Amino acid sequence: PGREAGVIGVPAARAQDRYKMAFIQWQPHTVPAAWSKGIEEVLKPQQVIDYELLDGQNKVEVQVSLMDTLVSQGASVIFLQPIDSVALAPSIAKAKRSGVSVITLNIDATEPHAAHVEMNHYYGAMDIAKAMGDAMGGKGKVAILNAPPGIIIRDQRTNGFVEGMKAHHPGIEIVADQVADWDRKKAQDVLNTILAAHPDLGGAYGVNDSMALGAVDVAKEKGLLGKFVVFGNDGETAALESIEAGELTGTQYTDVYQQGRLAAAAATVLATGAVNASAFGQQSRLLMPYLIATKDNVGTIQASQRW
Amino acid sequence: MNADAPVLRGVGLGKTYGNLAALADADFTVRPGEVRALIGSNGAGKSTLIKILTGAVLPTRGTVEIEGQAAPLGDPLGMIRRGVACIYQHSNLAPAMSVLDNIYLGRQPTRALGIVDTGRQRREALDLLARHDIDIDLDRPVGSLPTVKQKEVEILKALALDARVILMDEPTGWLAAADVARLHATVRALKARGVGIVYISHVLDEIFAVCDTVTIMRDGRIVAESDVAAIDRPTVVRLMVGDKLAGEASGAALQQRHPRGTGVVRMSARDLGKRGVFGGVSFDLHAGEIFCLTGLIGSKRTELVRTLFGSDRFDTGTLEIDGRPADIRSPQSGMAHGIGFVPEDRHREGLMLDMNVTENLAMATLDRHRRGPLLSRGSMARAGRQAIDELSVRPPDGGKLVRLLSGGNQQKVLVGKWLGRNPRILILDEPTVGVDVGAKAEIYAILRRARGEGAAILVVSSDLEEVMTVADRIGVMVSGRLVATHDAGAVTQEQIVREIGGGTA
Amino acid sequence: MKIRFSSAALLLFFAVTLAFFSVSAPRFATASTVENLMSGYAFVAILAMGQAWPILVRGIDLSIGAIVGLVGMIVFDLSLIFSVPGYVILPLALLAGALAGALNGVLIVYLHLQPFIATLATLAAYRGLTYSISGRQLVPGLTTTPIRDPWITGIETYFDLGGSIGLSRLINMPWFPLSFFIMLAVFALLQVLLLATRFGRDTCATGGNAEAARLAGIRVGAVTIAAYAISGICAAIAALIMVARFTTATEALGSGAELTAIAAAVIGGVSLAGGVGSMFGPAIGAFLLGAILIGLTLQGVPQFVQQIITGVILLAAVGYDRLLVLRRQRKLETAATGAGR
Amino acid sequence: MNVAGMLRRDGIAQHLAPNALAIALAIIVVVFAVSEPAFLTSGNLIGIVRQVAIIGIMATCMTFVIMTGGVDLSVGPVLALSGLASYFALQAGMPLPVVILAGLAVGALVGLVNGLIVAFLQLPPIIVTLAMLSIVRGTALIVGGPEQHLIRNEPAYSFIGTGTLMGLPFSIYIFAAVALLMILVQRRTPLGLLVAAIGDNERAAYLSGHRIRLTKTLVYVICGAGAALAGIIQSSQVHTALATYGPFGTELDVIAAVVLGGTSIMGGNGSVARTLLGVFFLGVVNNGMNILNVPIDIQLIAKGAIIVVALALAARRA
Ligand SMILES: Nc1ncnc2c1ncn2[C@@H]1O[C@H](COP(=O)(O)OP(=O)(O)OP(=O)(O)O)[C@@H](O)[C@H]1O
Ligand SMILES: Nc1ncnc2c1ncn2[C@@H]1O[C@H](COP(=O)(O)OP(=O)(O)OP(=O)(O)O)[C@@H](O)[C@H]1O
Ligand SMILES: [Mg+2]
Ligand SMILES: [Mg+2]
Repeated sequence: PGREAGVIGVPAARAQDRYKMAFIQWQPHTVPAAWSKGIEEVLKPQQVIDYELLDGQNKVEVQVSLMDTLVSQGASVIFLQPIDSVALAPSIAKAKRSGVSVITLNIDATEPHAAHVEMNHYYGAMDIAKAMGDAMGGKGKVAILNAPPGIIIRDQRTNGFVEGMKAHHPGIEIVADQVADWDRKKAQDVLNTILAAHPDLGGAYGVNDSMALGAVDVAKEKGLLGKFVVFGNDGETAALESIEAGELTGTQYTDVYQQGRLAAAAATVLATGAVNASAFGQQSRLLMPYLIATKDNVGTIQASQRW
Repeated sequence: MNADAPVLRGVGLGKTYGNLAALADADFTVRPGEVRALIGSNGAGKSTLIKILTGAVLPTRGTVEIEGQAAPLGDPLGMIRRGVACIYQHSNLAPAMSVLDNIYLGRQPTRALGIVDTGRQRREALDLLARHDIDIDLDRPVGSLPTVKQKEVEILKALALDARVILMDEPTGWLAAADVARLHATVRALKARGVGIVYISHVLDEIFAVCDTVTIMRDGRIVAESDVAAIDRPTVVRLMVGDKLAGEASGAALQQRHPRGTGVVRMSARDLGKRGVFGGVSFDLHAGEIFCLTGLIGSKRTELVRTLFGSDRFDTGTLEIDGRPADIRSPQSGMAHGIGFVPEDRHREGLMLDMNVTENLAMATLDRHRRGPLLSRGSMARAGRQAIDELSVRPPDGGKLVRLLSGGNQQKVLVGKWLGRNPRILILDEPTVGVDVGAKAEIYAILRRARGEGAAILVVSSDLEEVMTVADRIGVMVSGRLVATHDAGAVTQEQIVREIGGGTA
Repeated sequence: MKIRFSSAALLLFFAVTLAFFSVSAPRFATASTVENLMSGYAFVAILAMGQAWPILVRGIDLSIGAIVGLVGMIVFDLSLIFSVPGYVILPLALLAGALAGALNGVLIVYLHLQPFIATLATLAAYRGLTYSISGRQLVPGLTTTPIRDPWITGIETYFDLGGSIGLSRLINMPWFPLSFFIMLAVFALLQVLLLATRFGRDTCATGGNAEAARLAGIRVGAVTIAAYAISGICAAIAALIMVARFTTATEALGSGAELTAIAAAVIGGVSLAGGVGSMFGPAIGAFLLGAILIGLTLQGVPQFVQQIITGVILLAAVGYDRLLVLRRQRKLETAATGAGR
Repeated sequence: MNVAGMLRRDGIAQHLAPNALAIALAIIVVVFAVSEPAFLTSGNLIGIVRQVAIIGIMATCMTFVIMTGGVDLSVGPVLALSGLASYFALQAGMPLPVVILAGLAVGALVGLVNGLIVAFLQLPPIIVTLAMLSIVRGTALIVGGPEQHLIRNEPAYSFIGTGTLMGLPFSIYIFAAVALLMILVQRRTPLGLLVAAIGDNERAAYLSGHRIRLTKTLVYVICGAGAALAGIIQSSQVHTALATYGPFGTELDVIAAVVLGGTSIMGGNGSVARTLLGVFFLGVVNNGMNILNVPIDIQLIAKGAIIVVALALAARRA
């Protein structure tokens, strides 16, 4: 499908010397919002590029439909934060056939494409497990405040954390793994409940920062601050501030702006440098360094790197 | 009595709801070619008995036999297959579906793969209409038809079955005299074909006109059975309602008439018209009189009185209340002018079926039960108890859901709801449909009392007996025009009948 | 008559929407947009048509999204873990959908539960079941393994109808996805079932007045269960189309689909009061929602504004329908009374 | 005497159905308590009330809407938008009452729009409020963006959600107050009766001289304001305002509580008190499964099954 559309579409749009780029995010959230900011920073000054942010509504089918729409619109580059690696692959293949370059953010797709910018969730979560175990002295009980299945990041982070604990701190027991829907309020409720069953709980890992901050709220209320170890994931401003305030123990931080900028730079080359996506024999891969931010090193994160 | 073997027989039937015995130990038979009247006051258990026989209700006790064979209980389809048809008391139609589909509900003739044979369905339906002399648009959604037309659809639905027994639960409610006569012709024709018929009605004239035998029920029990020829009216009434009430019922007609009441004009309509519906309607309604509007079904009496109350608008003419022009645009403003309105269709427009009796009775008088911002349940309950007593609602339980009351008792609740307001002008549209003789007498008495207190009362009724009983003045409507008004004492029923029929041809 | 009328009105609204976007949205009136609409919303249309059945019997089915997820995961497991061939998977998937739907019906009929809460409970349960049987969690490598069974991926085949009949030489014709034809087949089947068969009449009767239907000897319980089973089967078909399109199933597949389907059905004139509706309306309703989303995206309307406009158009669609109904009622009234009946 | 006695007992039988849910609730409480003694600790029990407060407030306020035969799907985004409104009011340095009013006003306004469209244009509530869900979410995202807005150093505002009074979280008092108020309104005011009457037979209620449109509009306003209050509490509890709070599914949780309490989704009779029972039922089930660390898949299946069984019992008794 769309073979003709591809041939006709992209050149038609480009004939006007304008380049259309769009970012299909997973759902409205701080992380994609920061990416989008980073992307815009690079793209806006180049006045021949039209950029927009599109919402995947946390549904694979919406992302796929948006991909189709962008392809038929003759976009030159699509930034994509896929909900699933496989599910978006056919769309990416279709985009490639139409000469549209796809750059994935954070989650790779099984279909090779122009570029992939990522912070590794699996290893990141392993490192969190290690740091967390260290902070707890290698023993005790922890709980995972998790997201519901259905998005791949969740699986990677959970698996990484569980494996990491097994590898680095076999003395630590994961006594609860409960779903709190990415949500701070739900995380408060869930952790409160878990604490009732395990008053000796030593720490909690929130699969994103919001849930971790929810755990911090509970610790604060119960006067456990300092004794209770809480780790998050992502490294948004609120989390970093909380670390500085001595509440949150740590989080996996990555410079999401930078991630966006890198993606945008790659996109510019792909679009204006007349480099066709299919010209790449192999997909380029930009691995973002990450940092397990704790009180010790959080100061090294500059204000401009905070999102 | 008929010597044939009964076609339908109930033995020892009983039904209790909670602790209320709606029906107790009833033995009931219908023979081929017999028209059996089933009568009794409201809540006596007639509908319950009928519903057990059709399988609509599962009896607590007893058995049902068809031609000597035990029939399944609580299985409507099984009973239909065995040739039992029923015209239920309350509408049992799917409002959004066409008349045609409703007549054949669940039994459309089909071809292969369950595809409906619409051609055959329509042919059969048209044939049915022709045979029973009924005129109805087969493609209209039933819900858009007036109540009486819906009743006709119900009748057609039962007739279409070619049943061996037809149970008719108040088939003539809302029907006008001419339609009643037509139905009676149909009943006689069915009887001639050997169909057994059970006929429920509160209008004793009908019983004496078409029925062969009569079964009388009271408080859930069968109290008497007889050939119609062997019994007279007063006896029937006494058996139905007991001695005391029977006296009241027979006394009802002997009241004095007050044409033009106190002489003060409460409501004055001049040249009222609604495009395409009615027109040129002028009349005065006086304080202290009961003015009855009668006419054929479809003569637009309902439409007219609705505009008086404000639930519809008229588009020409003027309306004055107490000598001042009244601009009535909604029921609220109608009520602000002191009008009360008992609508025709208790289920569609009158009652909250899933609320209890007390609440329904208070529905039009909530402002009276207000204490500051709060609602006084106590005052509601008191008013409710009083109304229940006055109208002898059975069972006398204000907490009972209206849905669970018998049809006639529902109607009493509806009337009571408006009487409770003591409106200065009370409009009632077919107020006694489905109400038993005793309660009818009570309602009439209450109307008279309200009249005595100076209320102006406008009654729409198709029941000439009722009109002749209760009216001080009579208006006759034909095709949306008020063709004549009479003082009730100065006119005969025959003349009214002539006038009613006169306009149509 | 009523059904035909309101469908025509909706079609008009749909046409106006298309015309509007064709004029205002760049590249909306192209073959590839039509292609997107067909392949991206055929399954929504199927879900909406399925949803119409529970609504017709005066219920609602909130569990269809979860059934989509469940059937999707069953297909995933059968294909990737058990290597069952596709031609076996297809009927099994439909069966699973039918059973899941029928269970809803059974809960409603035999346990007398309100449809809303019964299907909300099964929504949770089916989603939970999807999680537990998820091959992605049980067999780690499968997360990145696409389904390659041609019987399943074949559903995502496209046909160059325009090319084969030579029309493509004149205008730019879209390629028709197989899923669109599946949708047409489902539509034809269900439309005949609803409008021409006794079962269809019984369904409307059950929804219009369940007590009347019961007393007329209609097996109200069986009809209700069948209606929910149809909804389940449609969800299964939608799941197959989605799995074919994505070459995988996620645990969250189909979540939220119920509200879209309900919206499409109600826009399509299926009355929540039961007993009134057709298959045509829901299908058009689904494509209307799709056209709006695609059109707004092509117009470059910012995503958040899109949500607002979508809401407004939704209101406009039902408002327009309401207006027509009112006007027709008035006309009917004057006509009926004018005839002097 | 025996007739009256009979009737009274009949009445009791009629009222047994709603009690089945209470019985079911008692049973699951016992089951949880036996399998995990910590469930019955006062801390956890208070925790449950705190946890259900937000859904509970929305559900009690939604009950009237559902009783009139309507539904409000837009409560989730309203919760988010009112949090944002309060946040911006805080930013502008307004005094606390104004801040709270700002939040409530947003909710009441959305409710007003819902109500006016449903009542005066007579469009189906499910579609109207679905459209409004979309519109309000879009508005919230435009107003607030996808970022979190931190509420720092606002002790008075934070007290709403996190403060304690006499050993109990303050949010519980708010919940209790709203619940009591709504129960009072339902049982002791004309509005309460009217709402049921409209749901039962709107036409008859109109012909009884009641202001149907006004009443319908009002119930949506109440519902919107309830959602807004929930939004204020939530934003105060999590110290942030965010446009995506009250995500998809929130409205279903709220409606589930109402319907579980025995109010028919088709309108008519219903009870705020029984809605509360529904709220606690769901809250206890969630809490119990969390405390037993039941995995999410089994949790969902069990939740579905428990709801079905509890309601089936209720239906049987009736
Ligand atoms: N479902 C029910 N639940 C409880 N009580 C009921 C139910 N149905 C009927 N009843 C009661 O059973 C009694 C008999 O009712 P039934 O409808 O048979 O009376 P009826 O003789 O047909 O009266 P009417 O002439 O008014 O129609 C009444 O007291 C009624 O309130
Ligand atoms: N098309 C329709 N849709 C809905 N209601 C209707 C329709 N036609 C008539 N009605 C209602 O049905 C009732 C009876 O209508 P009908 O045409 O028989 O006039 P009527 O003369 O007022 O009846 P009657 O004289 O028997 O009281 C009225 O309440 C009328 O409003
Ligand atoms: Mg009866
Ligand atoms: Mg009439």
